[in-house]
Amino acid sequence: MTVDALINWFATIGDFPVLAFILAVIISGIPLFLVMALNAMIAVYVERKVSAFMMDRVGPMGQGPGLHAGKWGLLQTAADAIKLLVKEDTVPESSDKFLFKMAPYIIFIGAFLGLAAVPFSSSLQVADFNVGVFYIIAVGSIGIIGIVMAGWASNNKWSLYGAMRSAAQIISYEIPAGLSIIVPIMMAGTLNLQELIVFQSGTIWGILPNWIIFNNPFSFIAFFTFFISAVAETNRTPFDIPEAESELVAGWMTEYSGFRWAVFFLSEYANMLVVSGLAVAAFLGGWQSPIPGLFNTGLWGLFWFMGKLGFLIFVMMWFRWTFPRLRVDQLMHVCWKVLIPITMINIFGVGIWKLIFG
Amino acid sequence: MSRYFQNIYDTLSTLLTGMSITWRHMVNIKRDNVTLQYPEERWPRPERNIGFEHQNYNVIRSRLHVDIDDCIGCLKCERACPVDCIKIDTIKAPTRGEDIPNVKHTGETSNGTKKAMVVSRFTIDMSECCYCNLCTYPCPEECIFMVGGPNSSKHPIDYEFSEFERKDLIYQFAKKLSTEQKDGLQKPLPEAKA
Amino acid sequence: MGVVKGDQMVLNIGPQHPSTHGVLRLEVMTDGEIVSQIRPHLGYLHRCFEKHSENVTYEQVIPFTDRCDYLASMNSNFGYVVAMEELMEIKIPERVEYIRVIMGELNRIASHLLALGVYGLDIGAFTPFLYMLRDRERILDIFEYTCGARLLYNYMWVGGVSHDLPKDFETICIDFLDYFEPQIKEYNNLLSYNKIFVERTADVGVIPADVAVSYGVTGPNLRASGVKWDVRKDEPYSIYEKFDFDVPTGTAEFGTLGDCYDRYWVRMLEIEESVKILRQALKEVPSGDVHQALPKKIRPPIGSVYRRTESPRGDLGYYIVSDGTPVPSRVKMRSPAFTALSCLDEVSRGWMISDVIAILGSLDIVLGEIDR
Amino acid sequence: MKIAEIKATIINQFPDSVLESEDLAESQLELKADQWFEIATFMKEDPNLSFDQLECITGIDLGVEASLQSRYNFHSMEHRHKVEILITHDRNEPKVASIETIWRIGDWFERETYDMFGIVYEGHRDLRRILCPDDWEGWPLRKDYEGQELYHGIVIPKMKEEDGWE
Repeated sequence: MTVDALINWFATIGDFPVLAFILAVIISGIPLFLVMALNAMIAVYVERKVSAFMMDRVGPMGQGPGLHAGKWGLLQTAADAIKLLVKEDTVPESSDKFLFKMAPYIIFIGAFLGLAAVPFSSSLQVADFNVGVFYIIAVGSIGIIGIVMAGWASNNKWSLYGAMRSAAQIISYEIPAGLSIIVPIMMAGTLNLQELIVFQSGTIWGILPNWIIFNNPFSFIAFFTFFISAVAETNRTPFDIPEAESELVAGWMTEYSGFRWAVFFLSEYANMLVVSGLAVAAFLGGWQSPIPGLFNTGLWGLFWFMGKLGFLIFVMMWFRWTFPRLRVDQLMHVCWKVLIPITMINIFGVGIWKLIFG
Repeated sequence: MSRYFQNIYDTLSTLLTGMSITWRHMVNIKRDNVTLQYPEERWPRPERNIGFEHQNYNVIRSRLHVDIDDCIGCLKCERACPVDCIKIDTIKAPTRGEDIPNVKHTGETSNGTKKAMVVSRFTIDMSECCYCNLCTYPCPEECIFMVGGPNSSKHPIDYEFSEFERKDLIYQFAKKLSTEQKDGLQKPLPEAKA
Repeated sequence: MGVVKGDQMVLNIGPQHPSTHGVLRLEVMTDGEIVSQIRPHLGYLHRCFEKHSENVTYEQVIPFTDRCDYLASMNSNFGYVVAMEELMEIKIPERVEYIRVIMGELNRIASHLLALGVYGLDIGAFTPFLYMLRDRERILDIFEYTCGARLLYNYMWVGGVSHDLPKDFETICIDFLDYFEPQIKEYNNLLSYNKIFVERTADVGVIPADVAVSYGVTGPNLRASGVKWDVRKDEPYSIYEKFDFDVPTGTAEFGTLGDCYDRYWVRMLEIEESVKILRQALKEVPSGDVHQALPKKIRPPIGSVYRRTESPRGDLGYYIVSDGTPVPSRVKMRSPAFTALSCLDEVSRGWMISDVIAILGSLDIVLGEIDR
Repeated sequence: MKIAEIKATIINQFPDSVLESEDLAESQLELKADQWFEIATFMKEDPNLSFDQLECITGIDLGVEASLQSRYNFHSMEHRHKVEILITHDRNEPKVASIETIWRIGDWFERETYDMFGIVYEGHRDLRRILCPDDWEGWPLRKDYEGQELYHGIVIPKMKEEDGWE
C-alpha cells in the first residue's frame, strides 16, 4: 500500500503523475534497501555467533589492546563491511569484463525485487500485488542469470563448475518450491499475500492459531517441502554445492573480491530474507500472533513477523553447521524423485481435504 | 518401495539427531567453551582442568637462552645441533681460571669449574632452531636451556619472541669483543709458552 | 544410447587447494564432472630427509623423522628407534617399552581424530572437525606435559626416551580416557550415521582386496578392504603381544567392502581399540630408569636392517644401512601414505570430482611423509 | 615357509642367476639382473611362495666408486613370510627389468629410486622423476653428487650469509 498511498497523496497536492510515480518509488525503495542492509549486518553477526556456539567456541569477541571487534564482537560486521569496501576489487585480466562487473548487480536486483512484496505487517508492505506469491517466485529466478553470468565471466574452471551446478540446482528446485506454495493458495483461494495472512486469522479448536501449517496434515508436509527447496534455492547447506569450499574453492564467487563480493553476500542474505518471508506469510500466519486474539494490533504484527522470520533464518544457519554436503547427482535425485512426488501428493491431498471439509 | 520410505525415514531421524547435538552444544556454551582469549588469558590455563602449572613440567620447548658466564666453550651443543644453528668462537685464555676484566670474562663458572677458554662469539639463530632440545642435554654446566618450565627459576617462560625482521632472531650471547681486545688475548700466549 | 563423449578438460586440483591435505597437485582429466584419469604430481614438500640423514649422526636423525609424518611424530620416532635397536641389539628396560606403547597409542588416537575430522570437512560437515580437534588438543596437552613439545617431540631416543613420565601422568591419562569415551558416541551420532554422510561415502571409491595389496596399500585402508593385516599383531615389535586388542576390518555396513565409508569406519573402531590398549598399559607401568640403556656413543655394527611398525597410516618401514661410523650410510623411509596415494588414479576413475575429494580424504594422506 | 626353503626354491628354479656372497644377512638373497623379470613373476605366481606384497624398493650407493644396488623387500600375505632380494648394478649405466606390471606399487617405487639414483628400470610405463622437478640434473642420493649452482636462474645458497650471522 505504501507506493499506492504515496501516489494518491501526491495526486492530492498537484497533478504531476510521472514525477509522483518516480518519487513514490524512490521514497519507498530506500527503506527497503535499509532493511536489506540491516538484515545482512545482523545476519552476518548472528551467523558467526551461532556457528561459534555450536562448535564450542565463542566467535568474535573484542579482545586485546587497540582497535578490536567491540564488546562481544559487535563491531565485527562493521569491520567486515569496511574491509570489503576498502579491499581491492580485482577484475581478472582475461575475464569478460562487462559481464563480470554486471553479474553482482543482476543478482542483487533479483533479491531486491523479491523484497518488495514481502508483507512485513498489515500496513508495512512496499507493493501489495494481487499476485504477490506468483511475483516472488517469478522474480526469485532472476538471480540465476546473474550467477551463470558471474561463473562464465570469471574465465576460471572452478567458477564454471560452480555456475553450472547452481544453474541446475536453482532451476530444478523452483518446481518443488512452486508446487508446495500452491497448497496455501488452494486453501486461501487468493494469490495476494495480505489476504492470505488474513485468511489465517482465528483459531482451530480454540487453542491452535488458524495457521495453514496446522490446518491439515498435507499442508504441514507442504511447509517442510517448501522450506527445504527454499534452502536449496538460496544455495545453503546441505545444498551448498555451487560454492563448495572443499571442492570448488569458492564456486562462482572465486574471482570476486572487495565490494563485488560484498554485493553477492548481501544478496545471499536478502534471498534468505525473501524466501523465509514468503514461507512465514504463506504457512506461519504472517503477522498474526501465535496466541489468538491477543497482541494483534498495530506494531505487534511487525514484531511477530520479524520473530518468525528470525527463527526461520536461524534454522537455515542451524542446518549449515550440522549437515554435510550432498553431491550434485544426489541433489537432483532428492529434487526430482523425492520432493516433487511428495508435493504432487500434497496438492492432491489438500484438494480432497477441501472437498470433504470445505 | 519400502526402501524409498525407509531412506526418507533414515534421513530425517539421523539429521534430527545431528541437529540435537549441535543444539545441545549451542545451549551450554558457557560450560563447553574452549577458546582462550589470548591477550587476557594466557597458557597454561590455571582455572580450567587442562593446562598444568609451569613449574612441574618435565621440560619445556621455547626460546633458547645461554648463561654466558657459565659457558666453558666446549662446543658440545654446537656439535649436537642437527641443523647447525649454534656458532661458537673461542680464544685460548692466557691463564686458566682468572677473571680478565677488560673483556668481562669471569674465570670460574657458577659451579666451580675453571674456564680455559674465552667465548668470543656465541650465536644462536632462533629462526633456524628446530626446537628439538638436543643441545641442552650434553652441556656440562647446564648453561644452555629453553626458558620457562623447570628452568623458570633462572628465566621465566617466553614464547612470544617473534620479531619483525629475521635477522633479529639471531641472538648474540657472548659479549662483543673489539679487535684489539682479541689481540690482547692472543699476545701473552707466546710469552707464557716461552 | 552410447555415452556422449564430451571433450576432455584438464582440471588442476592444484598444489594450493583446500582439501589436498598438503601440497599435492592432481592433474585431473575430466569429461564434464566425470573423472577419466588422474596424474598426481608430488615433490612440492620434498625436504631431502634421506640426504639429510646421511650427514647427521644417528640421534640427530630423530628430529627429522618427526617432520616426515608430522601428525603422528611419536609413531615415526617409534619406527626409527625400533629399527635402530634391532640393528644394534640393545635390550630396553620394561618401563621404556610401556611408555613408548602409551605414547604411540595416544598419538594414534590424535592422528585418527584429525584424519576423521578433516574427512568430515571434505564432505562438508564443519562441526565434527571442531569437536575432534578440541579432543585432540587434550592429547597434545598430555604430550606437552611429558616432553614439552605438542607436535614434533624428539621424545623417543635410540635405547630409551628423553624424559621420564611427569609425576601424576597415569591419573591425567585415565581422566582423559574417561572423558574421551562418551565423545566417540557423539561423533558417531553427529557424523557416522548421518544419512547425507553415508550417502556421500558408501559405495564410493571401492578398493578391492587384491588391488589394495598390489598397490602396497597398508594400514586402515587395507583393513577396510577386508585384509586382516596389522604389524602390531602379525610382526609384533616392542611389547604389543602383551595387550589383547582386536584388529577391526571393513564390515561393509552401508555399502560394498572397501569403500570410503569402511575406511572411515575402520579408523573410528581403531580409536576404540587404542583406548583399550591404553587402559591396559596404564594400569601396569613398571618403575625403572629410562636413561639406563641409552648408549653413550651410537656406533652400530656394519650391516642393514628393514623394520616395519604400525603407524596410523599403515606400514611405516625404515631401511637403515650403517657402515660402522656414527653417521648413517643410508636411511630409507617406506611411507604408507605414498603407497595409499598411488592407487588414487585407478580407484577414482569414473567418479565425479566431489568423489575424488572424498576418496582422497578417506585415504588419509600426509604430504610431509609422501615427499619426505 | 622358512627363509631357507624360500631361497632353496628360488635357487633350484633359477640356478644360474643366484650369486653367492658371504656378507649377506640371513633373509637376503643376491641375484643377477638378467633374469629378474621371470624370477619376479615366478615369486608372485608360485603357490607356496605367493609374494603378493612388494614392501619396499631401496636404492643404495655402496661407495663413491663402488656399484649401486637396489634391494627389494617382498612379503606374502598368505604365508606371512618375507624375503629381501638384492640386485647390484655397475655405476655408469645401471639397468634392470621393471616389475611394475606385476606389483602396481612398483611403478612409484621404481620412479623414486630412478629419481634418486638414476637406476633405469626398462619396460616401465612412464619412468620420470617423482620427487625432484622433472628437469633437475644429477642423481641426488648418489655419494658423488654435488648440487647444481643455478636452477632456472635461482641461486641455490650453499652457506647461510645472513648479515647478523657473521
